[in-house]
Amino acid sequence: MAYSPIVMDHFKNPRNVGEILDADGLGEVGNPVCGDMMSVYIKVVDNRLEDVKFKTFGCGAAIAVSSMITSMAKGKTLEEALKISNADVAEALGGLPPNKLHCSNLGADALHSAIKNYQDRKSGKVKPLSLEIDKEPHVKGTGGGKCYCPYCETKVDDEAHFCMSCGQELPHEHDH
Amino acid sequence: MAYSPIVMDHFKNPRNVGEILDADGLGEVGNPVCGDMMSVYIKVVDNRLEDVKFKTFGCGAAIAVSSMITSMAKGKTLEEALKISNADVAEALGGLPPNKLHCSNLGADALHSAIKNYQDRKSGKVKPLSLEIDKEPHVKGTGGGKCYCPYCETKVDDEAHFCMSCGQELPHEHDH
Amino acid sequence: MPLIYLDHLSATPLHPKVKEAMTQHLETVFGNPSSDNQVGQPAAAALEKARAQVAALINAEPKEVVFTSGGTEANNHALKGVAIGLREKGRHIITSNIEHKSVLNSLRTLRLLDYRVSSLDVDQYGLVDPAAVEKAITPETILISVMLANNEIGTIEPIADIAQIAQKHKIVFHTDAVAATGIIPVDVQKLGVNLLSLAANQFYGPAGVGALYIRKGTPIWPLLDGGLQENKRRAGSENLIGIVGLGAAAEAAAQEMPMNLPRIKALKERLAKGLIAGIPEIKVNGHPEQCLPHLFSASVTYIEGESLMMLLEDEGIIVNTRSACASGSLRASHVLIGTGLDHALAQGTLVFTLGRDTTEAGIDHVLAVMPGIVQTLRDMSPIYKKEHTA
Amino acid sequence: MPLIYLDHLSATPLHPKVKEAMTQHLETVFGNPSSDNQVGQPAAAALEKARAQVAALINAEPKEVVFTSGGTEANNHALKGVAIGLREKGRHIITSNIEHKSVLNSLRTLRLLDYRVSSLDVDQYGLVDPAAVEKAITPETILISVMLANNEIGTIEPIADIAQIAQKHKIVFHTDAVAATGIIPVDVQKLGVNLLSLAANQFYGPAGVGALYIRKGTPIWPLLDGGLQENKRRAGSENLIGIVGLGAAAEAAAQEMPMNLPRIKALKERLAKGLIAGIPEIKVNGHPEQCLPHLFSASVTYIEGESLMMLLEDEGIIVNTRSACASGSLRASHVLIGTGLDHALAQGTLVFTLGRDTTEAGIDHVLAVMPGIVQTLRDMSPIYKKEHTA
Ligand SMILES: Cc1ncc(COP(=O)(O)O)c(C=O)c1O
Ligand SMILES: Cc1ncc(COP(=O)(O)O)c(C=O)c1O
Ligand code: FES
Ligand code: FES
Repeated sequence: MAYSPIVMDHFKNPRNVGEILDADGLGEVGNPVCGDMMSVYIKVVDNRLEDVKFKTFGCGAAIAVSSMITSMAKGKTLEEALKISNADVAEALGGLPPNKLHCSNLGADALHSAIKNYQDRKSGKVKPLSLEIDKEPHVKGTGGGKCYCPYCETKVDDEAHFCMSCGQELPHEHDH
Repeated sequence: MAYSPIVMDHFKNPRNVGEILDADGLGEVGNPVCGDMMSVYIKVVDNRLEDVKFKTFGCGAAIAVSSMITSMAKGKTLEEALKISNADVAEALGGLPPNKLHCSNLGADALHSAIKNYQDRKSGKVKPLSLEIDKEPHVKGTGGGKCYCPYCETKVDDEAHFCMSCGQELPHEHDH
Repeated sequence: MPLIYLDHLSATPLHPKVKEAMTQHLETVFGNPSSDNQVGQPAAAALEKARAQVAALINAEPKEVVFTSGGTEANNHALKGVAIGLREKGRHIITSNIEHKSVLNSLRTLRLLDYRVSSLDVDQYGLVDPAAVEKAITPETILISVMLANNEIGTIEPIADIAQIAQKHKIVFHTDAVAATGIIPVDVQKLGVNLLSLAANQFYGPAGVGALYIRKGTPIWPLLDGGLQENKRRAGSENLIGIVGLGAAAEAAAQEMPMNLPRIKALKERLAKGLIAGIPEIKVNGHPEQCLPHLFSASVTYIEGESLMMLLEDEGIIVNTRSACASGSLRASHVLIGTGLDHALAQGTLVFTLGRDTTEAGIDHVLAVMPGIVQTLRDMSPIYKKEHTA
Repeated sequence: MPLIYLDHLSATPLHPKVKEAMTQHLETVFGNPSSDNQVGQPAAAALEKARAQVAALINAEPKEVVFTSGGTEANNHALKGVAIGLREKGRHIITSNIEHKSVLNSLRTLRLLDYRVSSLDVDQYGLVDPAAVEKAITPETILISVMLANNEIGTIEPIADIAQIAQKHKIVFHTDAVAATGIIPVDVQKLGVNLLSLAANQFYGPAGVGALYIRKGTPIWPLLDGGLQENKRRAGSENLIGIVGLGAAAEAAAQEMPMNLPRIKALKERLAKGLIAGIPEIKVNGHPEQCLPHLFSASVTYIEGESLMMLLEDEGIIVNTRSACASGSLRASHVLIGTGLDHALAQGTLVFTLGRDTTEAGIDHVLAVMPGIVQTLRDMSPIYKKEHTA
């Protein structure tokens, strides 16, 4: 397995699995690239993440990322938590295989989305204390009308299944 | 080696190598396909081939064919000798590899050409007792304007290097 | 605990006879089969022996067997070779939606070169409808390619019927039999195909070695241009060590099939029944009867396949998943989507492929541990919760 | 009498280290490198080790090495891959008249697909003129392919010069280095090429295994379409046993080259001098200095090569001939004709390729017996007579 020992540990013994029924915020993101989903529940006390829990439908990396980011976020202030980046999570996990880096997006996006959901509730934008979803569709931006390799930004062939310039596989119906 | 033991024997110990300086007939053929040549000298007494000798520039099969056909022809009447076919020679040699069958053409053609040369000299068509060459160009007939596989006669591609129908390699600039 | 290896689709261990043949060849022969001398002779003999062994497995003439660097090359050769060979006749090709990537991506390249492709839908079991094939034929059609058995769901296609239609319309017909050859009886005469691809690593031979059956008279251009090897149909110095392995594997497969087939089929039934009984809400993929006897594919709802596969590996069980997450390309399997699965369900798909070394004890271990693992993952899944609270 | 094997061009015996690596791999590893589990892991490790070994031999990045089924596939891939990749940019390709058939016939196929090819003449030594290459460039030119060393006459082409021209005009440059790699130092950085083909069986590795060096950023389409192997550049299950052999051969070649090169070169000199002294009227082919150190090609007037080769074999000496009679296609060598030989002279061409097991005693045996054999055949030849009576 190309996963680091830290990833394997968090995958096999995931921390903070579950839901918080009376959560203050819920973030839920789905990754249309591979059909995975993550829900993050937060309990906020004094602007601090008192509790963080997750449920994840996804690969080993996605589960490890969920476990790691919830562990990292717990106890932090909202501002600190919002600063946790994808790269931080990947680094804390001892690295992720290149084709799994997008799974760390999933984690940070869900956490940030949960915090935003909490803030929106507080400001009255959405109903508080409901488990209604504040879903943020998680779609990679398109190249803007043309057909570009998302890795090296070379213009690519309409029918290309890899970028002839950097050799990277072009995900799905790549953007054009 | 794909050659039969008889071929190997005639190749390594060729019979009737040499020239007949006062030959009654000389046949000389060249195979434009692979740039080989064979000369057959005959001495005729009472309509019979009293002596037959050859010189050959060619592959092992060509040398074995020369040795075999001169051995077969020696002592035969001209009519009998003219009946010796390529297939007879190949058979007497215990078979030839498929891509060497054309070498047996070389042998029969040279012998028949020598006999014809003798007959032409007798009939005064060419000067007798000269070693001047009665060369018969040995060129395979063309398909007649179109592009055909010479093996199975399927119409073939202009640029084809093999026949797509029977899988045979098309010799040289094949005929079209 | 010995490994319980249930991923014979990805790789098979070499058959002892294959190992022996390859090792011996490697130790003793090095010549070039094209060299007409005492060094080339044993090489040429080994090459022709292997060709006869492969021909015997599929009931072909040895001359009709062309060695390739595997199933992918065989498929590329069949499709691109016929496309170029018949480019003057027409530029339309018919295939199905659930072919292997080596077929689909070859066709993608041909599209770039101005060929047109009709790709047929399959039913929920992955079956191609012969009538649909006939309907798709145009005067421009030069080639039909439909696989013999699908490598993800195991469905066996009605190849003989489709071949008959192709024959009627005088269209070249190719079948990708990589997943089937060496596992079930494959007879090119009964199938009536012009071209058939096979690969050694599906039946205990080495990877990266295969063959393309080319029926005499089939108009096909080489894929690898160059020298005169393989009766001028496939250039390049032969991978003789691998080819010797393919030959030995073909012979062993033919010999052992009557013995292996019923045993493996029974083990698969045991696995299927046990999993269906032990795990609620799983969907079996592929055709219930017209299916490879060693392959069982099922989609486990609410969870993702890679994590399931990894937890099974922790129990010493090696299986395959068709989850997008595990695919390298992060795309959902076109085969599963083709049979109508949605993306979430496709994500939870495992493929078990049994082999000659699979035991009842191994299957029972899977049945013992898998339900628990599934439950652990489901308890972690946001969709599981949602479905069950909704 | 032990065989005196002087046909290392057709096949090399496996290096003991190659044998060892392959046998061990064959005994122990069977996984699929793409499988992300404990069975696939050793396979993936073996694959990447071999990639690093090959990269080291030619001074490339491992990521730039793509394994193929030999030199033929590497050449086909380079030419057809760039042709398809850049088809929108242009359809003109430049090459030389003395390339290997795998290059020339690939280009023949591309002609069928509406590409245009300029094939450059060579001089009497087989050298391509870089200035002629530059002159042949048009705005439509997408690819230049000139071999590093010719496999029939040994001439080493001015690749670095041609690569510079290609670079200047922003044209992709490919070199077929099959005959050179593993024999002489080959450095893709110094050469400045985008693509380079090599094959294991030229340097004591297995036949049917090779690699294509693809410089990062080179626009090239796959030849074998399908799965995601080889960083998506070459689909198909890897011939791992063969690849392990290629890797071991690359490492051994790099290690032993400093030792082997001067020794073999000296033996070749001995052979060349001896034959020139012992046989009147023979013509040495190829460039007198810019030549492969292990290859000696000479045309013996008045006789044909296959018969000469066979009589040498009778003396335990294995050589190669470029005679049309022995070629399988019965065509004269395009390389020899390309350097200006007439058909009769081409017919008498022998190619000696020496190897790491070649000894002085072996060479001396050739020198002892060959003049007599030549005389026997000349005495049988109608042209010999004619020239000498005329
Ligand atoms: C110069 C050259 N290119 C290409 C090839 C083809 O290599 P392979 O036989 O490994 O396909 C050869 C083979 O001898 C060669 O000498
Ligand atoms: C149905 C099918 N076709 C083609 C292939 C490709 O074969 P290979 O990996 O030998 O190139 C596979 C490989 O699994 C397959 O299952
Ligand atoms: S969740 Fe799909 S790859 Fe990680
Ligand atoms: S003489 Fe040329 S092949 Fe026999």
